Amino acid sequence: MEKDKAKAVLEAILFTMGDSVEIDRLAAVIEEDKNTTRQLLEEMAADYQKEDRGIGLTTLEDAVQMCTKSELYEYLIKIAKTPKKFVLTDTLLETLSIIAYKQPITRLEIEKVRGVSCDHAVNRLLEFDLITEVGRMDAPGRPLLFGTTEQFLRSFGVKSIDELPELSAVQIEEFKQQAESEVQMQLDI
Amino acid sequence: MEKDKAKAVLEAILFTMGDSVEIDRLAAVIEEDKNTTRQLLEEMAADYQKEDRGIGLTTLEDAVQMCTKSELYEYLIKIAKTPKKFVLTDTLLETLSIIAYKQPITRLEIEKVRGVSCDHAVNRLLEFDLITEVGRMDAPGRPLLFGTTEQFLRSFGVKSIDELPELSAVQIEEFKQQAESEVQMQLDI
Amino acid sequence: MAIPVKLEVFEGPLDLLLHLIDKNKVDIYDIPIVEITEQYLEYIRQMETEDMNVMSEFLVMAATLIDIKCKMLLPKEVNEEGEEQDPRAELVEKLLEYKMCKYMSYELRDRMVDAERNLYKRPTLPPEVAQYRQPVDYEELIGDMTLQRLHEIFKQMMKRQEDKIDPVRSTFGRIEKDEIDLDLKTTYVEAYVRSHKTFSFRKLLEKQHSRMEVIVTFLVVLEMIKTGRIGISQDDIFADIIITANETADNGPVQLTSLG
Repeated sequence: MEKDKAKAVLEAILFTMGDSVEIDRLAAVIEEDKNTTRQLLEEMAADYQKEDRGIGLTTLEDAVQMCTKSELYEYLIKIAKTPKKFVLTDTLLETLSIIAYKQPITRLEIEKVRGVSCDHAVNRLLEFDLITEVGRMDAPGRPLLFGTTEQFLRSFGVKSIDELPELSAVQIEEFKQQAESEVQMQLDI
Repeated sequence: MEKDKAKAVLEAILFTMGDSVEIDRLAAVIEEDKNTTRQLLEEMAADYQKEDRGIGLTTLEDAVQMCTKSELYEYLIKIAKTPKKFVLTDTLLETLSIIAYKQPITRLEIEKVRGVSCDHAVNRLLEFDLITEVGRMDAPGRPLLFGTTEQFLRSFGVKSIDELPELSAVQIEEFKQQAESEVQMQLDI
Repeated sequence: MAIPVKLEVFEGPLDLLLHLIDKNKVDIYDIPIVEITEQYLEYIRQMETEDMNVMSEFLVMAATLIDIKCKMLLPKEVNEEGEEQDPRAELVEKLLEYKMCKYMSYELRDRMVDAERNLYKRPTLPPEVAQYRQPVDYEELIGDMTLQRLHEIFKQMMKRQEDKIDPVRSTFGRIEKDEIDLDLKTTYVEAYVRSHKTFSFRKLLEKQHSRMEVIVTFLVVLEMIKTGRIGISQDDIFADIIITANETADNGPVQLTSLG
């Protein structure tokens, strides 16, 4: 294989694999012998030494791996610490309210109320530690049940979930009647 | 930060993270403003164009991600596992393109264009993380609005939703004129 | 889902319609509505689907096509600017929009094939970085959200769920077919013709109590015209239609078998 092309292929493979790759396997892909491959890798490693490069190659026995230059390590920590904005979107709030008032509840039940899949929202709320897995439902597939956490109680200033205001049966009946009268109005027009 | 150093840091971060990183966060780490950071990334992208490089940068709205060059794909699949593909049926693709072009959009509006109900398709697209809820419409019943995700941009090689492939203005105009001259009707597309 | 294999070819009524327009090599802007409607109806007749949701979507379009077909037969409506309105305009617009969306979906598919050739890398964060969990700033996260507002949100959601149930239709039981006896109606109209000789069509219809009765009466009148039992005349478009008994015609019973 033409030299520049071979280097490009090696770089792409080492990048996408992330792990160490045996030089034999690399040689097979670029259709060169092991020595030539080794030489190409050495040339690449020399290129990576340049000031403006952030990656490098580590050779381990008969394998090679792409990695970050160790002197740049502090910046990796820095990026991990750059604050992400935490926001409770409408979707998250709606999902949270369903879990709070209907706990313990499965994903499927949440989806029934909202009418859309809720995986993303549930994962975010788990990440925020506002909800947690509280067990599994005794039903086919044993789906996970979710409930609110102590952090949720703390954040909303409640001592126990028993203190959550309830939707009474009366209120639900009221909703039904409201819905009916609204439709009736539309029919009358 | 010194320019070469900044580039090295950016390369190291993008390599390590693997995922897309918001330009804002990158700018914070190298302590430069967003424009300078964007410019540095562009210079890096130009360097990656060289024959002997195997990686490149993809822009996804206001974030950037490192990836392999597409022309090297056939060599890479000899050794790397191809990512799990999702199968997009015609229904899913049609629904997705309506959402992409008309976002934010409600289910009802999607159904109007396709003439068929879209619940199943919307749920599948949500599962594939190609679309997401973006809010609720300020209309009776407050219906959910949907829009595309970063995964959508990545999967379809679109840099930003402003850059979606378009029916050229000329083509649309041609369509319209044909129509109007033939049946003398006003089309409002 | 009980979608038959045959149906999978089409993504819905618009898709089927575009296919027919394409197959007939006709212009989308000048649809020969009679032929296309016939072909469309023929197709949905062959659809053996139990799924009422799928079927109803196709039936709605069938009704639209028939509606357009009827309008094409009537004098053209004129809009405020005095221009003639093509009854097909709305459908053409819908078809065009759908066609564009289909075109875009092909365009997207091509792009997906290209984009799949870019490979990415999973994160390889050093353990210290990977384990770092940014503390959630609950002050910022919760903001001015209160339990009361969370409760409001929940209430709204429950209300929306109730709204979704159509209080009228959800109480429907079986819908009983309102049978109108064709023979009885025939006897009735015959008697009416005999006793009135010359009368207004509108008057006859006004005596009917339901839409179904009006339709059956209309069918009986049509059949009587066909057999020559009655004649009709109309002075002007939209004027009342006058029905006159034809005394010379054979007085045998009206055959309605052909009405199906």
